[in-house]
Amino acid sequence: MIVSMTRRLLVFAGTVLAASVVIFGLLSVLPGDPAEVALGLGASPEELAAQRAEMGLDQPLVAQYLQWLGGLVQGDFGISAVTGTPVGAELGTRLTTTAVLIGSGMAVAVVVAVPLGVLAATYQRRPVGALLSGSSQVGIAVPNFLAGLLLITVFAVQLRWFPAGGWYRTGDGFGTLFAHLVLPALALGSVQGAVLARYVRSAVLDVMRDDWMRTARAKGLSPARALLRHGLRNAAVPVLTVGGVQLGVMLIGAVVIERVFVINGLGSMLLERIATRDMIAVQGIVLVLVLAVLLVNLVVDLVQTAVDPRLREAS
Amino acid sequence: GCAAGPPASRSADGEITIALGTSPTNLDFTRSAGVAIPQALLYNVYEGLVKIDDDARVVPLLAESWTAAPDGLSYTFRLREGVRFSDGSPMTADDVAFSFDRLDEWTTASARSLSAIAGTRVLSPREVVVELSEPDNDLLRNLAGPGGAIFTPGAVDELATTAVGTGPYRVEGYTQSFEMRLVAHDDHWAGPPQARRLTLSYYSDPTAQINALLSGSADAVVGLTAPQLLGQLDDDPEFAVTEGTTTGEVVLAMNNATAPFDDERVRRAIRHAVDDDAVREVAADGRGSAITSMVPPTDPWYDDRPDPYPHDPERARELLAEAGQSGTEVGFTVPNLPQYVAAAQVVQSDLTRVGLTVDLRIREFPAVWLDEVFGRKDYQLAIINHAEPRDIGQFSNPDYYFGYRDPVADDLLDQARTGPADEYTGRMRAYAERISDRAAAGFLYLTPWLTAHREDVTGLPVNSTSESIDLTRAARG
Amino acid sequence: MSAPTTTTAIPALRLTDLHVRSGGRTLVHGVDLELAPGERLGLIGESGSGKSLTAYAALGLLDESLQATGTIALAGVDGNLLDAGEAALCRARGRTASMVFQEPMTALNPLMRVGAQIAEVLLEHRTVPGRAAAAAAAVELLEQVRMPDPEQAARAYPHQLSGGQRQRVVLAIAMANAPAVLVCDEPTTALDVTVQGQVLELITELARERGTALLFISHDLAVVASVTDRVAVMQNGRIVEQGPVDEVLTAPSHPYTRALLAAADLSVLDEHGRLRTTTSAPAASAAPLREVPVPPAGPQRPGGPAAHLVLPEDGPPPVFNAVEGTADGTGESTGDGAGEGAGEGRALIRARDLTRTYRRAGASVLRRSHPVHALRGVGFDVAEGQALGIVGESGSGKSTLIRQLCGLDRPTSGSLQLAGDDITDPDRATLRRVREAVSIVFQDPMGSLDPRMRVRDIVAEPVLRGDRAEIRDRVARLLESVGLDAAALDRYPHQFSGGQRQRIAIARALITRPRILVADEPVSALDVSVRAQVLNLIAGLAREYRLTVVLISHDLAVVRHVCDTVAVMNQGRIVEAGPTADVYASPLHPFTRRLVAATPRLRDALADRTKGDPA
Amino acid sequence: MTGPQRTDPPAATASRRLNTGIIVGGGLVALAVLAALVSLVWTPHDPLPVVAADRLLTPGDGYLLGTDPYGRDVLSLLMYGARISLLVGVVAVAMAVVIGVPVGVCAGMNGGRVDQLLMRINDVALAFPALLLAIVLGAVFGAGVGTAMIALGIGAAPSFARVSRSGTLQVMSREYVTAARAAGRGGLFVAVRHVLPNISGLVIVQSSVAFAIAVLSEAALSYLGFGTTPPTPSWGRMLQESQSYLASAPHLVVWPGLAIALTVLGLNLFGDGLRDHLDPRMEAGR
Ligand SMILES: Nc1ncnc2c1ncn2[C@@H]1O[C@H](COP(=O)(O)OP(=O)(O)OP(=O)(O)O)[C@@H](O)[C@H]1O
Ligand SMILES: Nc1ncnc2c1ncn2[C@@H]1O[C@H](COP(=O)(O)OP(=O)(O)OP(=O)(O)O)[C@@H](O)[C@H]1O
Ligand SMILES: [Mg+2]
Ligand SMILES: [Mg+2]
Repeated sequence: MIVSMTRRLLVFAGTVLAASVVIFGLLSVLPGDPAEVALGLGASPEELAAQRAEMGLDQPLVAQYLQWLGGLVQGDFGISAVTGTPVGAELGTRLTTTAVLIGSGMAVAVVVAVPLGVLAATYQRRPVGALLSGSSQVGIAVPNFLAGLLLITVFAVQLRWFPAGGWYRTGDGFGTLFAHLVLPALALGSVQGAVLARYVRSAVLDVMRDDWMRTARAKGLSPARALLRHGLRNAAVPVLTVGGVQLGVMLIGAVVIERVFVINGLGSMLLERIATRDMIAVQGIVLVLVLAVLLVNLVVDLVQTAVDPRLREAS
Repeated sequence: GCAAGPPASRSADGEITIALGTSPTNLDFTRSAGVAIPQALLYNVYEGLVKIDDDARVVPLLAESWTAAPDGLSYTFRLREGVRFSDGSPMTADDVAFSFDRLDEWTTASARSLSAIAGTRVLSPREVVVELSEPDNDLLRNLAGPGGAIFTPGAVDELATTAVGTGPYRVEGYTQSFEMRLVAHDDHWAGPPQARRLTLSYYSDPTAQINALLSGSADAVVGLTAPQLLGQLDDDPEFAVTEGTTTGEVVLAMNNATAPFDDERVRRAIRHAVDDDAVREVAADGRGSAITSMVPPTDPWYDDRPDPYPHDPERARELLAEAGQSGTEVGFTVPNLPQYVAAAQVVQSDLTRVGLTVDLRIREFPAVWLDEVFGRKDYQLAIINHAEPRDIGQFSNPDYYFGYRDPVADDLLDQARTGPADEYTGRMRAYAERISDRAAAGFLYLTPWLTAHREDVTGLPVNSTSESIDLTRAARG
Repeated sequence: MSAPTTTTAIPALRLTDLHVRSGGRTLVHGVDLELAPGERLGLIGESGSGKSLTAYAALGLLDESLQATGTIALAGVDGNLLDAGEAALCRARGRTASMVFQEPMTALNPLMRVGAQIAEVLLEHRTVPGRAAAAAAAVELLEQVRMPDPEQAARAYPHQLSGGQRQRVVLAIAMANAPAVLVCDEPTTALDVTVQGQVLELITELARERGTALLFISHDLAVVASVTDRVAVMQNGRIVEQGPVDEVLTAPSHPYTRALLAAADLSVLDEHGRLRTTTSAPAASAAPLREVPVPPAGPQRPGGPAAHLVLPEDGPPPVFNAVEGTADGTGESTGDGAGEGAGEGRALIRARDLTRTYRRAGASVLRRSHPVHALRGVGFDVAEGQALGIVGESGSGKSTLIRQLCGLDRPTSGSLQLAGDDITDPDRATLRRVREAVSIVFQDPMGSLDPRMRVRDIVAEPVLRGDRAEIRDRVARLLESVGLDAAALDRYPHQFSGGQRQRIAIARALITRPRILVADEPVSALDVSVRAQVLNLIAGLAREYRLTVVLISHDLAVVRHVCDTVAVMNQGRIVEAGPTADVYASPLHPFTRRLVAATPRLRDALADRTKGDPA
Repeated sequence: MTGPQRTDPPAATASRRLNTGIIVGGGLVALAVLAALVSLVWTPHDPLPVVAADRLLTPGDGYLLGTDPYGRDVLSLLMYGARISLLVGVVAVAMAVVIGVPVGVCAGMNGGRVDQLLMRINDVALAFPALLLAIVLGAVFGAGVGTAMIALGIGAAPSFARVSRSGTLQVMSREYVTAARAAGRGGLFVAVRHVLPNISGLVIVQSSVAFAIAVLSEAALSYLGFGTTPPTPSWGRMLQESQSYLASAPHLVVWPGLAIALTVLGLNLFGDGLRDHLDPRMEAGR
């Protein structure tokens, strides 16, 4: 068990390292000169050269990478050339925002997906089932930013129940956070929920066809009880995998949703910093996003192992 | 909108939340470019000796009065009494001298507009002399810009995160691309401002700005770039909309230094080909105003002649044929902001009609567009809003991306700047006319300054005449 | 249709005029069955005849898409079961009537400890006072199904148990509440013979102890004969015959039963020395069953029978079936009878001290893998033209050995010669020769044919080069000789029955005119009725093409029909080998003895019955 | 399983009754494809030139679906836009298939170290979601349809590698592969004749999913400014351009929104239908 954990963590570290090389390599060929952006229009060549040196842009790429990596290991994401502030600190606050958004989005998704999927599977052959799977199909087909715009139009602009965007300020109460969270979480979560519902449905259908479900029925469990006591836990194993992937998708969906709802999370930070060619920051953000995806997968892996004794044994 | 009852403002009493567009990268306009920093901080937090009022006149601010030497080589300013920085320290002539002497540490363009300043001399705590290396008729206006802001020596080390000025507000907190919180500076020389607190909320998207207003998250939207959004406020008595002028000329820049735009006939053809009114109709929803040169109507040397190059596709085709450029392909480098993309599509459509092939190149703004067009001057056609006041002189800047070479014009400008003050306006007008006549660029329209606010908000600037968004008189109730 | 025998007033289970329909199709046509308390009824019939549907209907477990009509009366449930509500059914299932399914590997929830799964059925019906009592009862039940170390087993997850152990758990669940009726749907087909014997014994014992009526489904007549008192025969959704076991299985009155009986018996040959099949049987009518001492139908070992050897308790393992001299690779001894007798009597395959050890794949540097010894020092010969059978339990290394013979895998140590070539570590040329010389037929006729290829391409696949027209001819001729007409050429595998698919696979194996035909369980996935046809075909072709045959099976009767020599494998070793008849008649190794004893034989089962002492 | 020899025609698998998902989904997709094809030769109006006088006309008025803020015919733009939106899907899926499937098949067939190595690389690639890749690549190489297609293609490739690997593993465990190898057939033959045909169903289903994701991603990218660039119309860009008219001219949002939703719906229905159609268990259940 411990050996397998170590093994997994080593593989994880290797993957992260490889990803960091890819990220650095990709972003160091970005066109646009961060020195120029920092200095604005009409800076002289000498000023630019000095600025580049100050930003460490005149060093060879490998040296720049190693320097960056060295900093990362100590939790130092570098200092932004554009804003002049440490990237790490801002990444932290932005990540918190995005995490809250995604967390609540995922909660919405699960709340939507599990009942929808399970009911669609149990009533598979009846009109209700078709209606439920149909509605999840429609949910998937709507681009999430459009869903966001529509939610804003109805619930913020017309009904004025919730703010049209923005985020709470530190010190504001939970109520403010909640008010700002409802619409984006709905926009993010309902679309993902529809996607997830399909997988829940097919996992439940698969499970319902398994032999041991028949055994459970033969014991005298009603279909609903059999599903509840035996089916769902088994269906959760494949759904978890998909859920992990979905969480990764959501991370990117959050970029869009943050733009729609003007939330200053990691996604809007990414777009801002790309626009200003704040390389160090962009590297940091992309790394954090990729790391989050990998981490989610790792956690899903571990949870699955915990749920499924066969996997526990194999490791 | 058919709103369900009047929107409740989410701001507390005595507070105003203002929705703005792009957010500042930090608080330091001495080292970081971008219009957003001075828009927020100038006049509101930092003050200079003079400022430009809503009618585009230069009026006293920290200076009570001033005199210019007859040779135009020095100005003596008498400072206002009882001025304090927001950190409590008093503002004296030493601070003025300190600030102007520090200009060569700036990396942004505003300092260059004050390059005529040769030195300062402190006569008394309330009197300071500014000496020039050559006469400059633009000095006072330029002093009203960011370059003229007065700093205290005690607070220039961390300009990116702290802003200590003499203005009616001080910065309480700033979260990039989210909001800037300004609170009243109670020691302000003119007494505390009417609004206790201003929150500047930043929205990258105009739709979000208007939605914030409509849903009560903001009390005003200032500097809206998407006029089509205002339609939904029209019949709502809760909101008011004002349209003012700006100093932002939307310019169709042609690279005069390279083919085919080194040929004046081609440039003239372009000006005939493009229907400026259609561009304004589409890009600004018909708002803003027509211009024929890079001068807004608020400037004294406004070129009020009829357009020397009216919309005339036939003539354009002839000119192109003359120049042997019918059917040429031209690259059109456009910033990726909605208003430019909209305008560019109209321009492209017009140019296609006269037989040119236009390759639209949408580039990220600011980073990539600035690098390509401003930095490397690697472009043929480009479009951008020249927002800075009185910036027509850039046509004579040899390093500027226009690539325009015209010794006659250069002379005119030089004489206007350094010549007698009373001939300044006339000479500038001649300069502006020449630039337009030679078709150094296309001048599409003057950006409108659009403000939408809740009915109870007053004191917002109607026009954009300076680099600041002057919120010093904003009030609610 | 014989009338159901009425034993007592209230039957434990009674099906009257049961119809099961799927859409427009009727799958079960008016089945009448009655099961008295404590009675044991067998239900036999070929695959797809509706046995399982009938059983499921009895417990109200039919798929939602199926409609059942008729009357089902279950002791303890009021009225017709088919009209009863779900709640009533739930109360009955697992308490009044329970069921054991075919697949022990998948019948248990993989995420739940088996103890909890047993306890659940007790708690569900509130037959124990509480959780602790249920847990204790579960352990007790495990003990009753003779699970070794029941305490420990209760805490195990299903995947930690063997197939036989899992089936015991399923049985424990079924018997937990001492139901009045137990339905077993082919409960042992997935198990090894030796384990099958134990499980069958357990089922009968438990049923007898608790007075449970048993509905036992199987396609294995011998099993049914040993377990049940009465038997019903199903064909195409109808019960065609039912009655006491000894009557139905000794003097069947319905032609279908006769045919089934004839095809199932691999110890009876017709006048041509061939196994009887469902089609040839009716002609043979109700010929009295008598055991003819059958000479193996396949090729005989040239040069006399092999010595009957057994693995000594200690000391080096002997070379089994030793043959002198080696047949060379260049010999023209294959096909066409050209080199008649050239290499006969000499060893075509020579294996010495073969071992194969698997290390689990995917292991990394950090994880030590514990090796699996699939082969442990195997030495034997196969003479040219001989037919050697290999029998053994699942996991004994049979398939592993075959993979070495076909050049699909390499031994960890030892030597293996094929037609004089050393193929322990073959080079390309040798490998090609091996592949031309050896052909293989697999167990699952569906899985061994690519569903996306036409028969013509499947059969021609092993031909690496040659003239197209000539290959086409060869394919057509070969199909004919395996009993398929030319129309089959352009069809896809799913359009054939299992037996026909196996014929296609055999045709593919013979297209390269190999010297050795290796068959890995060629009939174990087939229905009784077609099993005989395929075995006849293999035996006939082996003669016709002078093939050397290596045949793997877990079924002794199958090996006996085709092979003159048999080798018995256990845990990676050959433990005994010799002439087939000798090994069966007088097994020397304890494992062989157990194997032979556990193999159910219809004749013996019936004989036991008449002695009034069911197995 | 066993029964009398069936006499179905050779194409029996394909001619098994198509389910509603395939028919409705296929119909919706076909509609989009048809619109794109027709736009090659005919559109009601020229979709590109700006006609300032005809701005923002409501549906009717000589323009069936109205005009956009540039005075262009919305119907013509939708038809033209179908081309781009579908092209993005086709190219992205084609790229993903061309990259992903060989990797997956190679890993699945070789196993061992090759498998380990390829799958580790795949894990790294999988950590870069397609949209993130599109944004970053858009920044690096300039935003536009080309970049978006490539990024979405690369982004989708790892999932194809996964799917085809697991399909390949399944095929490789079948005895017909062992038979082919025992008959001396090489890896390439097995890959081409056995593995590819047998995983094609999986790949097609995955393709329809990836296609739908690509259409949605194109819209999202256009919204963020990393998608199709003007003047080329695409549904995503139409949506993006019209979002500030949501209040004043809602029809501008409705049409492209519907076009995207229906096409994606069609693709998903089609994919699900196909999955059910190819799933042998569904056959048994019917
Ligand atoms: N859910 C179902 N829907 C439609 N047809 C079914 C269903 N279940 C079984 N059948 C069909 O009903 C017939 C009888 O099936 P059943 O499972 O009872 O056969 P069986 O006698 O048990 O065969 P085997 O020995 O292979 O288990 C078969 O033709 C089968 O294809
Ligand atoms: N690729 C492999 N990796 C690891 N272990 C293996 C592998 N193949 C077979 N084994 C193990 O080797 C042993 C012998 O397997 P083999 O398949 O030869 O048995 P068998 O006698 O053919 O069984 P069956 O009758 O079930 O087919 C088993 O314990 C099996 O688990
Ligand atoms: Mg059955
Ligand atoms: Mg085997």
